[in-house]
Amino acid sequence: MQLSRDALTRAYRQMKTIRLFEDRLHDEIALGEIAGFTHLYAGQEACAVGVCEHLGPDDYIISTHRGHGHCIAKGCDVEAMMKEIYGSSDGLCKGKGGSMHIADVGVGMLGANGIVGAGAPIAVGAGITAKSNGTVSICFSGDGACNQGTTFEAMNMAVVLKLPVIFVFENNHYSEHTGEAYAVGAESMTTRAAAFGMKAVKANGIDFFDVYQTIGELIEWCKAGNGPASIELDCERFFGHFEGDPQRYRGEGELERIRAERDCLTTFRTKVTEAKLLEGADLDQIDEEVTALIDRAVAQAKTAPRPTPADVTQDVYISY
Amino acid sequence: MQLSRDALTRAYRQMKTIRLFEDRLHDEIALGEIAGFTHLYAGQEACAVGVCEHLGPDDYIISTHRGHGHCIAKGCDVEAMMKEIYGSSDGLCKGKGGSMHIADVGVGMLGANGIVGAGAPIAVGAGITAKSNGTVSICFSGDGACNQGTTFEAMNMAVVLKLPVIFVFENNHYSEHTGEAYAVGAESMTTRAAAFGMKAVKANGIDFFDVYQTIGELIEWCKAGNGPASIELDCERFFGHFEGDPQRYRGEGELERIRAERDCLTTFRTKVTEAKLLEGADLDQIDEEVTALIDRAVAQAKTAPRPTPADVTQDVYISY
Amino acid sequence: MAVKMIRDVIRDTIDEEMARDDSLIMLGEDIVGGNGSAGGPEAIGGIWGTSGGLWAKYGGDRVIDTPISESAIIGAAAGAALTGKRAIAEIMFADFIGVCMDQIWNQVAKFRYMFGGKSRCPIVIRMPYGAGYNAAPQHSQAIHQFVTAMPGLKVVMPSTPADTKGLLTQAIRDDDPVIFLEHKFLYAVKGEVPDGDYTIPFGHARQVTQGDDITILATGMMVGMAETAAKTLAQDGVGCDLLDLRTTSPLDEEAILDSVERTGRLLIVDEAPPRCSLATDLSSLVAHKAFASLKAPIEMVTPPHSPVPFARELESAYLPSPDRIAAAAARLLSYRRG
Amino acid sequence: MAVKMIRDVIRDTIDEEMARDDSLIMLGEDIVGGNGSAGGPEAIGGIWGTSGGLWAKYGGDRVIDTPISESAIIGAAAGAALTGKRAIAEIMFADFIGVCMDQIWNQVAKFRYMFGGKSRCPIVIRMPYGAGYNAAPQHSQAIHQFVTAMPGLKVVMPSTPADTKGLLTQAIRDDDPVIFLEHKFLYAVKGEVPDGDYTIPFGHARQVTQGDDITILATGMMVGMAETAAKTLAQDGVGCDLLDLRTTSPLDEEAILDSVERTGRLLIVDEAPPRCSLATDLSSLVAHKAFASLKAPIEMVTPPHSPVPFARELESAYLPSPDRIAAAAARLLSYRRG
Ligand SMILES: Cc1ncc(C[n+]2csc(CCOP(=O)(O)OP(=O)(O)O)c2C)c(N)n1
Ligand SMILES: Cc1ncc(C[n+]2csc(CCOP(=O)(O)OP(=O)(O)O)c2C)c(N)n1
Ligand SMILES: [Mg+2]
Ligand SMILES: [Mg+2]
Repeated sequence: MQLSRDALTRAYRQMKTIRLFEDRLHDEIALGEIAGFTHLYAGQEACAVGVCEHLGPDDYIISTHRGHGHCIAKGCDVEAMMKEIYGSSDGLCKGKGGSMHIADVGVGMLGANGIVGAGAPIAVGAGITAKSNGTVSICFSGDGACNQGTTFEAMNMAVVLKLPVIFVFENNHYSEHTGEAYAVGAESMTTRAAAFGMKAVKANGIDFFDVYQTIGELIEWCKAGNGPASIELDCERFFGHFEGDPQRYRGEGELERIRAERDCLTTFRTKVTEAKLLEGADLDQIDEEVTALIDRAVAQAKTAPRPTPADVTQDVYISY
Repeated sequence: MQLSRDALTRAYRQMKTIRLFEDRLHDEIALGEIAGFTHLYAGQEACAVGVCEHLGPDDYIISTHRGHGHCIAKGCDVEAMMKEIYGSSDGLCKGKGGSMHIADVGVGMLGANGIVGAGAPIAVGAGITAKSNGTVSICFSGDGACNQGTTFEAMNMAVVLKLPVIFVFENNHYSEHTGEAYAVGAESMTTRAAAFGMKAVKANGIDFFDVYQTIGELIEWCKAGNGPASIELDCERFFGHFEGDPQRYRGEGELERIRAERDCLTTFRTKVTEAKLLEGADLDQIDEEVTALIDRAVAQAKTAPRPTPADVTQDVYISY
Repeated sequence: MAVKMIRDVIRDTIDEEMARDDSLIMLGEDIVGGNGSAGGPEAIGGIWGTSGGLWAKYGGDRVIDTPISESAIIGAAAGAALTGKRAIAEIMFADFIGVCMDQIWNQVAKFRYMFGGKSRCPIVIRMPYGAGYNAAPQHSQAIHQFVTAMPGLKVVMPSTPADTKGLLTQAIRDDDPVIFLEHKFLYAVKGEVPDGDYTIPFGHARQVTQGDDITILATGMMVGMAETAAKTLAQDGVGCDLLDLRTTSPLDEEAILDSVERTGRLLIVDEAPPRCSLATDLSSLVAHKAFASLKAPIEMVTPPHSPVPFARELESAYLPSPDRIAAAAARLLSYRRG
Repeated sequence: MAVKMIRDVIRDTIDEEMARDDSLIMLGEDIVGGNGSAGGPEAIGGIWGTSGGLWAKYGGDRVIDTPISESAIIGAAAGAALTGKRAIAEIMFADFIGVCMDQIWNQVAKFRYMFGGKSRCPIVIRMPYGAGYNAAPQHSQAIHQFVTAMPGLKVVMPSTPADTKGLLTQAIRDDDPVIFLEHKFLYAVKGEVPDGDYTIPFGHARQVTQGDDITILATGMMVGMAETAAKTLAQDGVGCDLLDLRTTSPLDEEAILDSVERTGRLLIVDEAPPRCSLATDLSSLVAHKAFASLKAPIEMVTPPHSPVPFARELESAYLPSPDRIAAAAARLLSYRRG
């Protein structure tokens, strides 16, 4: 798949937006500005964007506790997201959900989710709708979540019902402090997924192009009525599990190494400039624009209206 | 593994006890004598007995809603079981549990279980104890139960913790009214179990000798510290899912055919008499003894003491 | 008006709503039956007979048999409902809520709230519940106490064929998630059912008997028991104001408080064990909001704090009964402030 | 007496009991941490820091890190406990009960009953719960209403370091299954802890403040809030009889009834939403058994019927507070029968 200049620019902008969103949150959280548990996505941008660049508003995704990247990639409003994380009543979820529950059903983003493995069954349901619409349902999941009973059930159910659901396992090698090598008893989550009776492949989650290409083929295959598929993306998370994690489970020099050698943004920049698809200056320009966007989002979030006690009991029901 | 005359006699007696226990229950239920839901094991005897003939009281098994066969094979008292099914206060569980909850922890039988898939996690726990004792933990399960999230989680956990747990999937081709071909999306439950990272084999569940031999090897392998294993036993259930099931999902002549061609008791009798390991008369003698045992059990169960209202609140806690 | 059994009312109501609304789907174990078997799919309609013939009529894309995977059933219904369908999920026994509670409690019930009011999840989770069949501890439970406690869910407990039609139609058309609790022992109960389109709004109790001496509150199978007790009491000249709550969430507080203000005496009948139950919920409502009207302690007839036992004698001793209800009423009437 | 934080009391108590009893094992996610990582296992002791160092001391056969599989965690603990071990299972957040409720409710809680009294399952399920961290709807819930409703379980909710030691020791040595609810916001609370062997029997409330005007009942984080309110009220000459229930199952009915018989006024503070809750449970107990002593309607301070919201302002409006407790007390005191 040859990508147009526009498509490349857009992909880079999306990845960069995620990166700066997360980097900035990291700083703001350190200042004590933000309440609750926040799990940052920095490092895994090529996964979210590589997948979502194929999707339209009628395709569905469901996300995890580490959801900011998926939200941005699927088209959630960045300012409204930032406001949500700051708990403003102008936030995407009116300050009710916060980082772990950002959602925008209107753009096909069915929610970050605080319960590990809970997204998979819901993605199967979106797959029922997708099947009737000719669209696709994507379940973002982790190397830890792939061991949860709900994920397994969902995989089997999607196979039985032949639904266009793709299980995207972002293997960042850790579930909290525990290594994937310990928690996944199988040879790999991919061989295990394959044995459920679905097409199961791996791709390099550091390389936008590999993700984009591989998932593109899977989406076509699923839309053609072949049932579900799974893809394991080898990737890295740059921050701790949540903000505040001392990351003692990392090997010596591991963080420095992955930041130096396994950064999907650097990889992308090198590839597109070496192949002369985009100029460094184009990318620098995007960097600046994104920086401004994030600055604006944070500034707005900090002064955005706060919810009031009366809001607590709103939106529990549509009618009661 | 060459079996002694005694061992063969014992195996046959166990299988026959299960068969007549179930046949008799079938008749008694039709008379309206027995309350609740009862799931009969007739047809699958070679599975329970082929496995349990390897086990001692310190090995553990856990069972399913279709538990009578496993209970008898593991050494639960047949009369106390019958009393339990009749709801007597002299029953194995004092009339509190009934058919779906017969247990005798004292003989290593951790219970029939009304929740499909619930046994697997518990078997993992018994596997922790078994590992520290040099014994083994067996999880009896069905072709329907193998799709439940809890079963999958338990398989992965047993692999991760390298526990001596054997998942025995009795594939009688139906979960209630639904065919295994529909509900198991994978090529087979065995290839799927193998992909979890355990030794996974199949055996002929109609043939006591094949079950006995194959599971014997697995038990040794597990006790040697190689982690868990799984075995799929191809077998048949002779009655409906529960008593009262019209079995409209069966193919034409299916029931007649399996009863004629795939009866594990007939198979056993033919094999041992043809190989001159036992005489037909020996087996007839056992048949008579078992018939008498079951007659006695039913007669006793019908006149056994009944629980009283005060019993309702007993045994909720050890102390409260 | 046709006379029908509750199980048939359920089937027919789903049938009518499926015909009316193409976006309505239904999922569950064996709700078709026979899939993947030699006999072939045949719409036996589940072990309760509440969906017979629907697969033949609406096809396998709308009437969907699933593997034994309750979390995936609820999740699939929820995901479909979030994305534009309406969905009915059948959980064969309410007792199986234990394997899918997260999907009900943390997902379905909370979507709209977590998402700031920007989603709808019109799903009906049908759950056959209750004792009476000697089905033992894991297949006999009442679970309304759990779901009533969960903000974001509506909880329906019909007790008659007519109410089943009106409330199930309402539930299917409702835009919020609804837990629809069908008492297994009532499936074969027959009664008149209004023809045509018939809905009953949630939060409106049904007045079963009228009287000024005692208020009795009940749901599901307990309503019939209370009615029997009320008849006995009527023979002794005691007038019972018996309310069938119909829905426990929302709750018809007004009807309850009005009645207690009139009678001054409250008796609650509940099929769940006593702790943190609907019985305690109703009791506390009245102890808070109608305290001044109360002439006697609030009485509750419930099972003891124990699992549901198997044996016939045990199960009947466990359950409330008309006799126990009448005895509690007598205690209430004879109470004199010390 | 040492002064310790609750999180350290928990770690130390487990440590002492592990040293004392070889059959005691512990399972959970990241209770060791670092397994399968480049850094290697390191006994970071879970994200709450309640098991630091235990793996190094007792080894991987007794301190067991698991995959993210809560049903398998509870089941594994239960199966080990049924077969001769004692087991502590840690569920990282109580909110995850949704994915393992069957193992708790239909298995662990019912074994002994279903098996006719012939089994024991000495398991402690530790569940950090509660709001206060702005952790949003799925990581902030109180769940004691669910487990208190389940026959076969004991439910413990300590509120001080000393009680944590006494009750956790008791829980680990208890032969019945125990749900041990640790309020996340209290982990860093410091206080004196008795040295040596120290157990507190279940079913005995702690008298926090004494008074004759109002009875206040509370558990967990609510105790501190109620204590603050009681102090304010004391300044106005109002004497509060504040009871920390410590265990909700078994319940110290006697202490509650004695107190209400003395004060005639009951205020219940609960962190769970109001429906079918512990608050309603306690209210109904009193409305039934101490009715004649009541001088005023029973008051409850609870969150509203809604999920726990994320934003700081919303979460604090959601939760009970000393001010709301004091205001409810004032209502109670000013009540005059109409
Ligand atoms: C049911 C459940 N169990 C445990 C947790 C706590 N938890 C949150 S994230 C996480 C690790 C998830 O690992 P993975 O799926 O690899 O995702 P990653 O954090 O690497 O993105 C855990 C254990 C949870 N939120 N839900
Ligand atoms: C969690 C749960 N879901 C559904 C059921 C209802 N149910 C009981 S047995 C059964 C079929 C089980 O099939 P299988 O595992 O093949 O065992 P078999 O009946 O063939 O012995 C079902 C669906 C249940 N008891 N528990
Ligand atoms: Mg991970
Ligand atoms: Mg089967």
